[in-house]
Formats: sequence, C-alpha cells, structure tokens
Amino acid sequence: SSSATPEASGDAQEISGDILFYDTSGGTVWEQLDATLFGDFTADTGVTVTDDYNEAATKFFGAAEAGQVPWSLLFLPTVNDAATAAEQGFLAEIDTSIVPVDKLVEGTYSDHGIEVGTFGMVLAWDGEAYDTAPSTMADLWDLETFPGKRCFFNNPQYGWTLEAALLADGVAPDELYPLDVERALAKLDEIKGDITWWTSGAQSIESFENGSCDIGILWANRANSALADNGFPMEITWDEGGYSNSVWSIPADGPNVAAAQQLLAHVIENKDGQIAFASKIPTPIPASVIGVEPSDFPEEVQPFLPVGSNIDNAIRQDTDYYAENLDEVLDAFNRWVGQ
Amino acid sequence: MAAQQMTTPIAVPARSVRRSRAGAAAVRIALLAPVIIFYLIFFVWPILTVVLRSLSEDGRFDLASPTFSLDAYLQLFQDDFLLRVEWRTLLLAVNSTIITVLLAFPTAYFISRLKRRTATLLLLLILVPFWISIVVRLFAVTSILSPNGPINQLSLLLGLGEFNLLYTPAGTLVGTVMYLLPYMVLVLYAGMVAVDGNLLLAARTLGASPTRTFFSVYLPMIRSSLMSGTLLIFILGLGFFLVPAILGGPAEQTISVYIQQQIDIFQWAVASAMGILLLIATLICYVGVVRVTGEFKTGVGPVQVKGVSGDQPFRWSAPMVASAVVAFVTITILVLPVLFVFPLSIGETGTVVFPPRGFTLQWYAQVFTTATWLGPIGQSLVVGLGTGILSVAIALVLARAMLSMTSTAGKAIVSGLAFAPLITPAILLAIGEYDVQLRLGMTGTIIGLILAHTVIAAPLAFAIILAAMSGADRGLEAAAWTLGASRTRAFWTVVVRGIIPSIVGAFVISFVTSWDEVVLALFLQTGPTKTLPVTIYKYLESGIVPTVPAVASLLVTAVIVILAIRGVVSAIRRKNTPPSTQESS
Amino acid sequence: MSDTTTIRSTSRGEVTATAVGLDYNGKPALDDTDLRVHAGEFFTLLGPSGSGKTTLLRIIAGLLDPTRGRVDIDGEDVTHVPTQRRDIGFVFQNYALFPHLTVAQNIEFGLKVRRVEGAARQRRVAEMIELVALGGLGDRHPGQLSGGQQQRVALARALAQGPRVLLLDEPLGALDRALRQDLGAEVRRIQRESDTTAIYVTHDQDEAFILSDRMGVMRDGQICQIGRPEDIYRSPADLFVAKFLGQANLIDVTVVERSGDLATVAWGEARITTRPHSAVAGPEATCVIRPEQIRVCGGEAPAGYDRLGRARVISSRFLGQRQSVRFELAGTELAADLDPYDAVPRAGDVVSLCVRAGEVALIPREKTSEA
Amino acid sequence: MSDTTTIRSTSRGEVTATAVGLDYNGKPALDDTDLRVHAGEFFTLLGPSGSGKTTLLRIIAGLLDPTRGRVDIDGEDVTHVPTQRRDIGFVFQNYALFPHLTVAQNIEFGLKVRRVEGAARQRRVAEMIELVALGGLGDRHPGQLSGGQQQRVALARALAQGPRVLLLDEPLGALDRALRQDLGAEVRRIQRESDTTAIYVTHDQDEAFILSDRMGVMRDGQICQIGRPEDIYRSPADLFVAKFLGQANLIDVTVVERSGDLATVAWGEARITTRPHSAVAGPEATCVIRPEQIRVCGGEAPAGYDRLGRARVISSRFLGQRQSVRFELAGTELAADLDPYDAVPRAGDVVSLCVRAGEVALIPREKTSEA
Ligand SMILES: Nc1ncnc2c1ncn2[C@@H]1O[C@H](COP(=O)(O)OP(=O)(O)OP(=O)(O)O)[C@@H](O)[C@H]1O
Ligand SMILES: Nc1ncnc2c1ncn2[C@@H]1O[C@H](COP(=O)(O)OP(=O)(O)OP(=O)(O)O)[C@@H](O)[C@H]1O
Ligand SMILES: [Mg+2]
Ligand SMILES: [Mg+2]
Repeated sequence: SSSATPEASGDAQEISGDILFYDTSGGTVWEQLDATLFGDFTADTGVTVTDDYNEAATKFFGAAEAGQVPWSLLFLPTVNDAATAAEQGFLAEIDTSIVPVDKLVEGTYSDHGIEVGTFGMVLAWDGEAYDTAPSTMADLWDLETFPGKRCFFNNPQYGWTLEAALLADGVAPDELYPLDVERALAKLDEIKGDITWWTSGAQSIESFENGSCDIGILWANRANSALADNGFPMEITWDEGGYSNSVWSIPADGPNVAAAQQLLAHVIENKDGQIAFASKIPTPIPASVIGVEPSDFPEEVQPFLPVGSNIDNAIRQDTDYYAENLDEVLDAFNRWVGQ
Repeated sequence: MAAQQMTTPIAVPARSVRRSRAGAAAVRIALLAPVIIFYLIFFVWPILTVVLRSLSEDGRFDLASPTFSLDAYLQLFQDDFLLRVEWRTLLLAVNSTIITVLLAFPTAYFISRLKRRTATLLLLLILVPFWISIVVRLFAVTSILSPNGPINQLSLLLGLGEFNLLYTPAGTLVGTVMYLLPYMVLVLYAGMVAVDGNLLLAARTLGASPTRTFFSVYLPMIRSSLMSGTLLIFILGLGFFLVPAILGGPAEQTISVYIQQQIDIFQWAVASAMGILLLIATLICYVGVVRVTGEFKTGVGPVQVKGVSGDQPFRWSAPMVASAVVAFVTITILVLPVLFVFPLSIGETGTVVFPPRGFTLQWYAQVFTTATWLGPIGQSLVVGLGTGILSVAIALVLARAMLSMTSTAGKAIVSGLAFAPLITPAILLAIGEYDVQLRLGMTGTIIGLILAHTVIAAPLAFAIILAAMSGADRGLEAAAWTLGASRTRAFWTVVVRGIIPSIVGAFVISFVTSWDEVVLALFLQTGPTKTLPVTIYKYLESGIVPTVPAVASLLVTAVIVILAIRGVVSAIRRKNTPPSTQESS
Repeated sequence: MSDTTTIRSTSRGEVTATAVGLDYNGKPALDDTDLRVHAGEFFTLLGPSGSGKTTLLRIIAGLLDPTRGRVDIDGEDVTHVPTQRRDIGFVFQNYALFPHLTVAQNIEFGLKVRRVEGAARQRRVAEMIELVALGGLGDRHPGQLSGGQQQRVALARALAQGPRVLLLDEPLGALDRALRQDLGAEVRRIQRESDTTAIYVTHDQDEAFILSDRMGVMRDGQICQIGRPEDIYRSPADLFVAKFLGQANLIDVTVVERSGDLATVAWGEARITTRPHSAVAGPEATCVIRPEQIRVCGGEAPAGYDRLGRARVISSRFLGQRQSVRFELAGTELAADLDPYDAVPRAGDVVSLCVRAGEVALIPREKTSEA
Repeated sequence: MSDTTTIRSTSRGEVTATAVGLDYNGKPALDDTDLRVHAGEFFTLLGPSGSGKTTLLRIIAGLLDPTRGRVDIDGEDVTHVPTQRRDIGFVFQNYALFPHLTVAQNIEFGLKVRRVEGAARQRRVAEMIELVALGGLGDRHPGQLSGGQQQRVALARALAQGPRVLLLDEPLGALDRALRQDLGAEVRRIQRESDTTAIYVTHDQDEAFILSDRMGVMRDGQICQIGRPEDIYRSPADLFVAKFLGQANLIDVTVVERSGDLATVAWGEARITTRPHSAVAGPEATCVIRPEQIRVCGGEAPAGYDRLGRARVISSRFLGQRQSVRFELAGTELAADLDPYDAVPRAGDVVSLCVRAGEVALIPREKTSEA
C-alpha cells in the first residue's frame, strides 16, 4: 500500500491519454459509471474513459489470442471468465503497490482483477399479488399459496435456478456445492409448466409489468429499476438468494495499463462515487469495500444492495464450481429444458 | 408487344462478340479480380478459419501444432440432444417458411394485380419495417404478444380466454414469419408482375376455368420465383438468431442460439461444426433448387409493372377478396410492430412498459440532446452508405461476369459464391471475420465493418441487379456500340443507366441490411460510437429505455416523410409530362 | 349488297355485337359499335393501328368487359358469360404460347380441359401438328421455335378443340409473304372445313382481300364500312376508306350529270364516268382514281376509257408485277400502275392518259387531311 | 449485268465481305458468303426467315465475329475492328432506343460520343428531328411514342453522325403499309442525300423493289442471286428465287429452239418464247410464268403473246388492284392476275389463255419441292 489518496497516486505517476473500457454491462450501467466513478477519475487525472460495448467476453478472447488488444480495462461478466483469461495469460497482474486491495473484503479480488457489480439473484414478487409475502425459495414451489407464473432466467448460472430448486428441496445452504444437478432438475420438473423464462434484463421486469409472471427470481438491480423507474410494486427478499460478481481486469498486452491501475485505485478510494453509482444502479463497484454498509446508501436502494446485513442470509455463488463444471451444468440444463 | 416481332434473339450478339475479344476478356478479368480477391479475403478465409476451428479438438486451431478431430461432427449426429436442437431448428424453419409462403403468396398476388401506384404504396408499407431495427420490432412484438398486449386483451374481451403466445414456440414462429415476410413478398411480386397476362387469357380462351388456369399456367410461370424465394427465406429462417433468442424460451433453442451459447462458454469446436453443418445443409438446398428450376431467381426490388397488372383489369372475385384479406393480415403483421413503437415511446416510466403510463415527450428530447443516439445514427448512415455503394459495385461486376459467361458450371460457381454468405450463420461469419480482420489490423475501422457488411449485403444486391440486367435488352448495348460508344462507355451510359431503378433498389436493400445488422457490427466495432442496432442491443441487456422506441419512431416518421415527399414530387412530375401515348415496345 | 350470299344456315357461330363500347380512362377505345358476323363466315377487321380492332375482338372473346352494349353468339346473350364458356378459339397477336409446355402439350391444353380421352386426344394433336406443318417439332418448347413456327402452334392450339368462333388477332403479322399466303390459305381452308366462324384482325389489305367473305374497316373505335372486299374497294364510303384500302389518286371534281348507275364528272377539260355515291348530292365531289385504272392511250380514248389529258412522266419504278409511274397532269400528281412489259416510259416523256370509264368511285368532298 | 450503273465513285462506304461464315454449334448460320456493296448504293438483302440476313448484317457491323472470312469497308480490313470504330449506323429490328433518354438525347448520343461541340450538336439534332418529321417530340421519351415514331427516332439516331455505311435490319417490319411506304421513301431520300451506303434487310419484296439499287436474295446462309430487282425478277437464277420473288407458275417444258436472246420451248401443243438461261443447256427446263403475264385472249394470240391453250376457270378472287384467277389447263393449275375491270370469269367457264412472248423466264429443272 502506497499513497493514501488517489490524488497523491495520480501525482506520483504521470498518467495521461485514454482508457478504452471493454464494457459488457450495457446502456444505463455505462451511463451511470460515466456520470460517477469514471467522471470523477477524469476530473482528477485528465485521463478519459471511453466506452466500448461488447456483448460477451468472446471478442476479448479473440483479440487476446491474436495479440491485438486495444483495451486498457476489462469488464468480464463472470469470475470464471476472468479465471479462464488469467489462466491463458491474457490478464495483467494487479499492481498492489498502486491499487489498495487491502481495502477490499477478502475474497473479492485476486491477482488479476477486482470483483465488481455484484448481481443479486433474489426472490421477487408483485407486491400487490399476494396477501402474505413469500420468504423462501420453497414458496416458489408452493403453487397454491402463491399462484401465477414463475419467472426464471434461461441461463442457470445467472438465474440461481438450480440453487433455488435445491434450497426448496431442503438442501442446506452450505451444502449446495457441488450442485446435485439431477436433484435440482427433478425438483424443477414439479413446476416446469408454470415457468416463464426470461432472456434479458429488460425482459425480466417487462414480464412482471405485462403480467407474464407474478413471482420469480430476478436480478436485484432490475427489481430496483422496476420499482424506481416504473413504480412497479416490486418486492424482494435476499433470503436464500444468491449473488455473484463480475470482474474488472487489466489485459496483459493492453495499452495505457498504468492509467488503468490508477483507475482501479481511484475507484476503490472514491467512496462518494461508489455511493452515487450504487444509488442509481444497486450493484456496488467495487463489490465489497470494507466498512460499507447498506445504511451508507439512500433509503430507497438499501433493500436491493448486496452488501452488509442484507446478505447475511444470502449465498455467494461458487464460481470455482461453475468454472469447472459450466459446460456440463449447462448441457444438463439444456437437455432438461428442451425436453 | 412490338418486340415480339423480332425473330433473332437479341442476347446473342453481345455474348458471342465478347467471347473472342482478348481485350474485353482482359478488362473483365481486371474488373473481376478485385471482387474475387475481396471474396477470398472476406468470405472464404473467415469460413476457412471456422472450418479449422471445427476440426480442432479445443476449437482453437493452432497452425504451429495442428490437430485434427472429427469429434465435434460426430457429436452432432450422435448426441440426441443436439439432434433435437437440429430437428427443432429445421422444424422452425420449415414451419415459418410454410406460413410465410402461405401469407406472402396471396399478398404478392393481390398487390401484383393492383394499379401500379397503389401497388407501390403497399410495397412501401411492406418495406417500412426494414428500416426499424429488428431488435426494436421484436421488442414491440413482446409487448403485443404479452398478456397485457392487444392480442390477449382482445381475446379476453371476446371471451376467448387467455391467449398467450409470448415465449412459446408459436411466438417464435410469429416473430420469424414477421422477419421473413417482406423478402418473400418482394420476390414473389417480382415474379408475378413478369407473367404475361395474355397467357392467362389464352388459357381461358381454351376453356380452362380460373382454377385450372391458376394451377396449370400461372403457377408454372412463377415456379422459379416461388422456389427461389422459398429457399431464400428457408435459409434466412434456418440461420436467424435474434428471433429465437429474444422471443423464444430456453426450450426453443435453435442451432443459432445454441452456437451463440456455446461460444459464450468457449466451446468453439462444436459451435463451429454446427455452423458448418448449417452451411452445408443450405448449400445442398441451394443446389437442389438450382437443379430443379434451372436458376436461382430473386428478382427483389423495383420492377417494371408489365404483364398481368398492366393487362388484365382488376376485378373483385372471390379469390381476389381472399387475397386482399391475407394481404391485409400480412401488412398488419408487418406494420403493427412498427406502429407500436409510438405508444412505447411516450410513457413516463424509465423503462419501456406497455400499456404506457403517463405521457411525456422527454425521451424524444433526449435523443437530440445526448450524443448517445446521434453518433450511432451517423455511424450507421456512414456504414450503410459505404456498404450500399460497395455492394452495388460488386453486384454489377458479378452480374456482368455472370451474364457474359457461357458455361453453366461457371455460372453456378459465380452465383454459388455470390450467394454463400447469405447462408452462413452470422455469428460464425462474425468470428471468422474478426479473426481475419485482426490479422489484417482492420478491426475497429469503419472500412472493416463496411467490408464485412458488404459480404452479407452484396448477395441481395447481386440478386436484384442480375435479374434486372438479364431482363434488360442487350440490344441497347450493341446499339450504343454502333453509335461509336466504347464498351466501357456503353456499359455505363446505357446498361447501368437503364437499370437505375434496380440499382437504387439494390442500394437500398444493401443499405438496410447494414443498417439493421447486429452480430457482425458487435464484433467488428471498437470504441464508443457503434452503429444504431448495436447501441439498441446494448440497452437490451440493461433495460430498454424509452429513448429506443423514440429513436425508432423518429426513423419511421422520417421514412414516411421522405416517401411522402417523393410521392408528391413524382406526382408533380407526372403532371408535367405528357401522358404516354403508346405502349412501349 | 349481297351480304346474304355467304350465309350457310347450318353453320354455328353467328356473332352479334350490339352497341358495344369500351372506355379507357373515360376516352372511348371502342365507340358503340354494331357488328353482325354470320355463322360460317370469314370476317376481317381492317384498320389502322389503334383503331380498336383488338379491343372489339377481345370483347367478343370475353377477355374485356364492354362498358356498354351486348354480345350474342348463336342468338344467346354471352355478354356476361366468362371466356372459357363461350366456346371460342383465340389466336393472339404475340402468340401467347405457354412457355413451360411443349408444342404438343400446348395444342393438347384445350383438349385436356375438355376431358378428351387419351387416344382421341393424341390423335387430334397429331392431326393438328400435321395440319400446321410442324411435324417433328412436337417435343420442342416454344422458346426453341422461330417466329413463324410459334405462330403456327398458336393457330393449331386455337383450332384443336373445334371452336364455333375463331378469333384471330393479326395472326400472321410476323411472317414473310410466302409463309403468310400459305398459312392464310390454310386458315381459310380449316375454317371452311370445320364450319367455324372466323373473325380476323389484320392491317394487311391483301390478306383481307384474299381471305374474307366480308370485311369491316375500323377507324377511331368505330366500324366505318362493312361489305364484301370488292364492294368496299370499288365504292368506298368516304375518304378514309378510299385512302386506307389500296392507293388512291384523289381529285376534286364537279358532278355534271347523273344517269342511273353512273355519274359524269368534270375535271378541267376531262369528263369522267364514275360510280355515284348516295351521299353525294350537290355538284361538289371527290373522285377516287386507283393507280391500276389509269393507262397510257393514244390521242383518242379506247372503248371503255375516258380521256384524262396529256401528262408528263415524273418517275417510274419497276415493282415486279407492275410498273409504278408518277405523272403530272395539269398540276396534279397522279400515280399509275402500268403493265411492266409495256414500253417503259421515261421521266420527261409526255403521254396521253385515260381512265377506266364507270369504274372510278365518287366520294363526298372532305377537307383532305394529310395522307 | 448493269451492276455498274449506280456506282458513284465519290461516295464512301464500299463494303466487301469475302468468304465470311459463322457457325452456331457447328452448324453454319452463314455459309462462306461473298458480298460487294458499292459505295453510295442502296443494297437490299431479301430472304426467308432464318436465311442469315441478320447474321450477315451484324457481321458487317462487327456485332458478331465471323468464324471465317474477312470484311472490308472502303478497302480497309475491319474484321477485327470493334463496332464503335467502324463508322457505321445501325437501325435495329426492334429499334433499341434508349428508354431513359428523350428523343433528342437519343439522337444526340452518337454525337456526344464523338465530342461534337455543343452548338453544332444542337443544330445537328434539330436537323435530324426535322428530317424524320418528329418536330415537337424531341422531349418525349421513347415509351411515349407510337411504333412508327420510334422507328423514325432509330433512323435519325443512326444517321445523325453521318456514318459511311447505314445498316438497317427490317426497320419497317412492325408498321402498317401506308407508314411503311412513306418511311421507306424517306430512308431512301435520306440515304441519297447523305451519300451513305445502305444495306437493308427485309422480307418484304415490294419494299426491296421500291428502295434498292441492287439486291441479294439469301437462302440457307448464302446469297444465291445478286442483281437489280428487275433483273432478278425477270431472270431468276433458280427455282428458289423464282418462287421467293412474286408468284410463279412453274411448268416443265422442253427447249425446242434457241436463237440469240430468246429460246422457244414446247409445253404440250403450246410454243412459248422465253428468255434463255445460261445454265439451261439440254432440252429439259422449267418455265416461270408470272400470273400477270397471262391474259385471256381469243382463239388467236394477239401480237406479242403466245397462245397457251384453252383452260377452265377454277376460281376467281377480287384483290383490289387485280383479280386473281385460277385456271386448269391440260391438268396443270395456273394462277393468273387479270385486270379487275374486265369481265369476271366464272368458275367453270372455258377460255383461251395467252402469255407474254419473250418475257417468260427459263430456269434449270429441279425436283420441285413443296411451295
Ligand atoms: N390498357 C389501355 N389503356 C388505355 N388505352 C388503351 C389500352 N389498351 C388500348 N388502349 C387504346 O385503345 C385504342 C384501341 O386499341 P386497340 O388495341 O384495340 O387497337 P388496334 O386496332 O388493335 O391497334 P393495333 O393494330 O396497333 O393492334 C387505342 O387508342 C389504344 O391506345
Ligand atoms: N444464338 C443462336 N444459336 C443458334 N442458332 C442461331 C442463333 N442465332 C441465329 N441462329 C440461326 O442462324 C440462322 C440465321 O439467323 P438470322 O437471324 O441471321 O436469320 P434472318 O435471316 O435474320 O431471319 P429473320 O428474317 O427471321 O430475322 C437461323 O437458322 C437461326 O436459327
Ligand atoms: Mg391490335
Ligand atoms: Mg433477322
């Protein structure tokens, strides 16, 4: 750990130019990043950050294989993407002499990146649909008390689908991994006919809005936007929900990596910026800074933040498990769903 | 009609003259060479990288230590899940093709029988959806098909009970049909207006009933258009990615969606193999159609109204009424999602919902006040214009080469090469293209994207220009020679000038192909400003903001205004020119 | 005149059009025309391009709906009967052969529609192919035939089913003379033998003369004269018909005497015996002198000729069967067809001209429009 | 014969084709043909459909490459000179006007290509429009013109640049007779005035007679006779030419006497004075009697006629300018064109027939193929 403030570190090493940001998160997330964390960084250092939206990590891998990487900072959608990339030598190490990783909660950073943009996968429901609020995943299977279609994401890793089934089937949270995929799918079979699958974040809340479902598993930030932007009476619980992180990394052969290291440092230090960003998009960046509590944020977003006491009863997704088993899990899921 | 009097085939001279003129041959090669090089670099090479990926064990072909394995292909034929995906893809393509043909046929028939001005208007209605990103249209379709949408509400109102198509196979089918319809209508229309109305009259003078005339004369006359059009939409249906990805549930996985998913988890080999399988299957279909009909004929685009509509008076008969009804349905299917962007764009909510809540025009204001949309629109325009120009140029050269060829095999190769990119799954082409452009250091450049878009747009331009050129009177070119014009001059001032409407049509189709292209554009652009559909796509993940339908509404309005101005201008021009006194020869 | 001579009462296919008219965009293409074609007759419609011949023919066939009027075939009102139930044959100006069918299949088409049995059908097709001299070409497609051959297929196809009325729209337009004559004779023979009524559109006057029992001359959507070819040629109703059929020297004359079948007119010094015209009442008239009615004579007109006067030869041209000579007589140019085997007059020669007495037609004087 | 009469040595545009031939799929469409067209001449190619007229014309224009032989224009070998450098004008059978250009622009096209200056160009265009009588239509598009008008534009366009050779491929085929005659005369006048050589393809014999200085008759890819129209008509080289030009009664005769310019032949009882033929050496020959050479005479032949014998009238038909009568004479059918104003013979009448002495052509006897 070197300097105490981002300004100091900025002064210490001359940085300039532009950071081309490999962005996989999309429209509004970028808009808010630009308005808060990146904007602050540019104001302090003069280094601009430019958005480069890409649909998935694929293109980065292609470019890295060819040894032609134009980006300085990467937003890799999952921890296992980052792990794969690191393994193949596509990522630079985080320079801990610049980046104060010690301010981050242990386990939310690695040699090759810091975790960000935690997305929570939570039980959500139309607040006007039921008299009594559901509280556990088992309630998703309770078609009598909580009638209506169930919403699930069509990709199990990002949808908490298998985990929810196992929890509902009585598996203890700490025994979830390795997943008993067969058991989970058997449990899912019970409600298969009542599931509405959503295919994108936009669609998930659209499904609630248009009545395609009344209860389901949503991304916490989308649930927030349904409530905040549209005034839809969305309610959620983090209990038995899951959360998982994306990763910000620096490519091994990227341009202007020094500035990118500085940017990471600046973001970690910029607590106001973090709060400003999470007030709009409740997926904090970085994922967990030591000492940040829900109460630090505006009241309306507090319930949606995967931080502090909110996630006491939530479960962290085992990304190592997924890194190892994703193709089989996906294959099994595909086969089941396609039957 | 006077042209019937000639007894010497007019296409003969030009062809036989060219054969033996060494100079002309050299010119042709000089023109053809850049096109061939273009195809080799931007189509053959990318496909080759995909083939190599499909043959290597981990999907990453390494020139230094090549390994070959057919595992991926074996898997395609052994794994019952993959077989099911393949089967489902085929089923979706077949079903949507059948429905599209059933809708497009009466629609095209009805339009082909109308007066030219009315026909043009309806054709424009059918073309309007091309201008609105398919992503937006599909999003509008989700709103239409959703439980709160007009269809279900109508069904409830009529006491027909829940009618929910969203995320069902039926919904996917509707979306695919919506995507394919304009292509089929255009191809069929071109074929239908070319039918000589006298043939139908002749059948009637021989005692044939209307039904019989239809089956034994009309249908055979448009057979090649019908088959080519059907093949075209079948191919498009097989490989189209966005509809099943957006409208289909996970149970509706198709090959293209599966390929996309496997690529996301780095299973390159099986994804590539599946793509190659798709390519080979469609190539076989193509060869089959060419074998049966002797040609692949997609006279898309503006055509001179001759034949039936010009000759036979329009009359309301029972089949005509039925056709009109189907035409109405077709146009509704195509136009409704386009119109739906208007209500979607005026709600006060921060994400798009239907029905809209409240009323505001702030989203329109945002379109103009932030760089988010103006930049992409500009980018799309530039790329579209570039693609349009390049595609037309390539199409001209190819069509010219094809028409001056005497060997059937040569023609088959040229047209096969020209049409192959249409057949290739976009995602694979994108990856291959990306590989190649990385090697050439072109990624992220606008030129690179234009070249890639040209690969997929040129086939359509080629189809249109080929149809126009082969229909054009080649005697005109010879006439220019006799007046002292050099071959180059004759080609430009007579041949090209004579098919200007088709060239415009080819340009427009190429332009909109680029204008609405997502997959290649996602891969080949780097930097903050992306083309419009990519920018729209970017919001699909994080929540569609109402600016997206606002942009779409503005585009619809712009297109309508342009068309209206055009209509007024041509009406004025018509008034100022004397009416034609004779049928042209 | 002798309209009735050609009626054969046993024949079928009498066609009557009563006040039929058809407008295109408010402008009449056919202008309330009456036509009666007797059963078994060969009737020709002659007229300049755009005069409405095709339109009238198509209305009779039911391919166009008339705006006004009615059409009867064999006494039955068919105005609203669709084409396929009118039992007609039609030969189109541009053939309209089915390109996807072979020659034999084209001819077979109508027979199939009528469910003629296999063997009988084959026989009939073979017969028709024979008839139009297309032996050996039965398996070709229309695209592989020359224009003349296509024409014959079209004829065979229309005839195969033995229709009661055969409608032909310039069916021989694209052929050379020899073929046209042969096929014309063939059409005529077939029409006679099959007891069919034929209505034949042409703009070739020779063809009309050779083929038709009667003919009608059309102009601006109306039939302006109907009759036997000879009668129309010899006694044209008006200037238009006179100029349209054959060549005509038109001279303005004064009627000086009328006596029964003949009228004497004065043209300068000359006195010409002409065929009177019912519409010529006053002294003013126009004389139609056909080139073949003029001959070179001595100082005195031979029997049967009237003397025109002395004329100067302007030019002369050999045309095979005749010699076309242009004369100048008292400021008027006269065209004459002389016997090519007589001495060839040279330009500048001055000779006496005579004209057939009693054969020259008289028509009402009109403001002569451009030829 | 008198080939040289029409040569004007100052004119340019002499066309010589030497042994040119062209094969389609190994079959000759043009069969090693020689042709020499003098500068300033109006030359017509006549022949049945498919005889190779268009092919020969296109080879001269450079629109087709001959398989064999060479083409010279004004003594220069142009066989491998591309069309645009041959300095020719071409009028296409189907006009081939540029539909996207106005009449004036169509005419202007060739001048623009030759970089004729603005004012001069405008003048020339105006002149041409005047010449073909299209005043006021300069701004129309071809689609807005009638067939005849289109034809005239095509002519004007081909003439505008003053080409040395004007090639015309059935330019008047689609027009009706009156228009055809007018335009034909126009073409001829323009050709004369502009001192251009014209090669004109037609299958209309009258047109060929009216227009041409000399003509060539084509058959099966070869020119089988060249000469002045009159000479060809009067002395056809063979059966084909005799039958193709005009009508012919062909009778097999025996030559009984030859004396200088004439030969006497025997046909049954009759003795006919004929024009001899160089290729008829032996006694066997065929006599070509034109219908207009026959007339009805009394028992004794009048001066200048030979008596054929007594014949029975089979049929007679009025054809306007003539009366076509078919006779039967000693088992042979004879067609005669009689004066329509003479008494009309009735079928069954028996009359005496005479034939012009010394005008009947003699040709070598061939196995008579079907007419
Ligand atoms: N579809 C149409 N629309 C407008 N006017 C038409 C149409 N068809 C024909 N006419 C007009 O009707 C008139 C008669 O045409 P029609 O075809 O009967 O002439 P025609 O005597 O057959 O001529 P041709 O000898 O050239 O074939 C013409 O003036 C023509 O311009
Ligand atoms: N492309 C071709 N392929 C094969 N044969 C051809 C082709 N073009 C012409 N021919 C043949 O060449 C011969 C001569 O044709 P050409 O066009 O010169 O005849 P033409 O005398 O002009 O006839 P028309 O009077 O019908 O125009 C014909 O037998 C024709 O069938
Ligand atoms: Mg007509
Ligand atoms: Mg020809």
